Amino acid sequence: MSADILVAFPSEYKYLNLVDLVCNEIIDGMGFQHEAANEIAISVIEACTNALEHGNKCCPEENVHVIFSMQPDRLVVEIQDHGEGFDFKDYLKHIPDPTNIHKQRGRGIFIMKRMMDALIFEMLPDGGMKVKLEKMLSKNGN
Amino acid sequence: MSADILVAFPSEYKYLNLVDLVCNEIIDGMGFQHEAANEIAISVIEACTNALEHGNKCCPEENVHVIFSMQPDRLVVEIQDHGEGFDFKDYLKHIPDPTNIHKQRGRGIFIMKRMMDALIFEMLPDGGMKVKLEKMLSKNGN
Amino acid sequence: MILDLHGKLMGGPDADNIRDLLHGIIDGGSKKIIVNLGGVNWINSTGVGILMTGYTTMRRNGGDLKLLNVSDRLQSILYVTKLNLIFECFDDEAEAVESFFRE
Amino acid sequence: MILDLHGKLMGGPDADNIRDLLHGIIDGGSKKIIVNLGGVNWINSTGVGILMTGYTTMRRNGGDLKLLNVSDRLQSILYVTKLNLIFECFDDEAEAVESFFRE
Ligand SMILES: Nc1ncnc2c1ncn2[C@@H]1O[C@H](COP(=O)(O)OP(=O)(O)O)[C@@H](O)[C@H]1O
Ligand SMILES: Nc1ncnc2c1ncn2[C@@H]1O[C@H](COP(=O)(O)OP(=O)(O)O)[C@@H](O)[C@H]1O
Repeated sequence: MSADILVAFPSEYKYLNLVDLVCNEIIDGMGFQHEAANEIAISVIEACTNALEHGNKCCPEENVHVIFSMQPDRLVVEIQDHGEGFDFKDYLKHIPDPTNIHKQRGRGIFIMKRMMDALIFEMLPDGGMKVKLEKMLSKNGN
Repeated sequence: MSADILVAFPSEYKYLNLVDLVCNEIIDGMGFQHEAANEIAISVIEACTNALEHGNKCCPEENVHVIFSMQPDRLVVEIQDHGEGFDFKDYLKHIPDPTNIHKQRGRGIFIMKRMMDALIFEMLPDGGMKVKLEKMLSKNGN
Repeated sequence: MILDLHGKLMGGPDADNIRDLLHGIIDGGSKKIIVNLGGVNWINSTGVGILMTGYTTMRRNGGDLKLLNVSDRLQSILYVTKLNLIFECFDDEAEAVESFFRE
Repeated sequence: MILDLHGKLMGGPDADNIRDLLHGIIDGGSKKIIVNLGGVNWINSTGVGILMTGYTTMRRNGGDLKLLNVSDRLQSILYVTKLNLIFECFDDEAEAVESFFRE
């Protein structure tokens, strides 16, 4: 059994705050510990930033959909945009080194991959892209 | 032009907190002043409580949908449930006196009506009920 | 007798818990009760209804119920429902206690 | 030179503002800069990238950039991206200032 919470918001940076609030409330309610909680919140925001920037091209008429699925042993978060996606299979094989000090961008996917237990990209049949993030609740509540 | 934020949550009291958080963030962002902000937050929670209790009968498989529509001159909030509704036309004609000290319940609709600029009930064509709340942004930001 | 409430006050199981608490207090012989809402971070009209029922219960048993540390939001609800005319509210515990002795 | 940042640090217009600020500081002759993040309540990887670009800009101009009051969340991002090996971080302003003189 899972309980789902859905949040949809226009593709503008200023609403990321709101997603962060909701995310933190859900994480707290599920009993994730401080470090795991931080990792989830950071990753959800990275995925939402990508969805609104790269997916929806910051077009405020396009929404980003976030579904938080609270399962007994884990939190699954799905972030959907209406964009054309990208060649994620290839990208995931050659994630750039985030320590490269000359680059301002390109650390988001690396961070999600390191911080979450699962990171899955998917093209949606009706168009748009979905990023799925999973984090397990460890038995001691972490 | 309006920007819409959607939140959907299972029909359990514990999620009202989350709606309250989102609502307050939106109200703040729009620049409502303290008293108006309080009145909106109280009314949205009353409507959500009714939707989950009376509409969805606290069934956690049924979601409550809340749409915050941020318009230049006002905030419109629509709260939808999957229930059978009630005879609101008749009810609105004879709203009970909330000072009646023997009653534990029955103050929600009275409160919304007093606190908001508009309160509209509607049956949805696909089943379920919608409550629409409106609050104007006054020119001095109240 | 001061009753410190914490968390949410919004119907569902809360209503029953508080009814039980109040009946426990009455059975214990206390008649004058101050409900300290300082720890209540969340209230709706059903929560107000619970307080109202508590008030009625106390009055019926020859007692009284007053409120301490009423939040802004509760204040708005009380005002609009005119229940501010029924509940005595205090911001200061000593004053609330004293008010019972002055009567 | 201490640069106090406030609010959000997350790309979009923020990136340009901070680039301009840093160039202003360099043009003004300062080479040693401490970025105080105590007022930043919100950061993501793009915000970190902005700091990184700032760091590179300062180094290229013979200066340095250090961080003050790094939040837990930023700490996690720096750690995972190994940028903690690049940025010197301080919790105490006096210590941060002093570190420039010790070099
Ligand atoms: N939702 C998305 N839609 C389209 N492309 C994306 C999406 N998310 C990521 N990408 C692509 O993957 C690249 C790497 O993303 P990321 O690691 O988050 O770094 P950054 O966003 O800083 O470029 C992006 O530059 C973009 O080309
Ligand atoms: N979403 C809804 N679906 C069905 N009935 C409703 C709904 N909202 C309100 N009602 C009806 O209107 C009545 C009055 O509601 P309200 O004034 O909020 O008081 P209370 O919820 O405390 O009973 C409810 O008891 C219920 O019968």
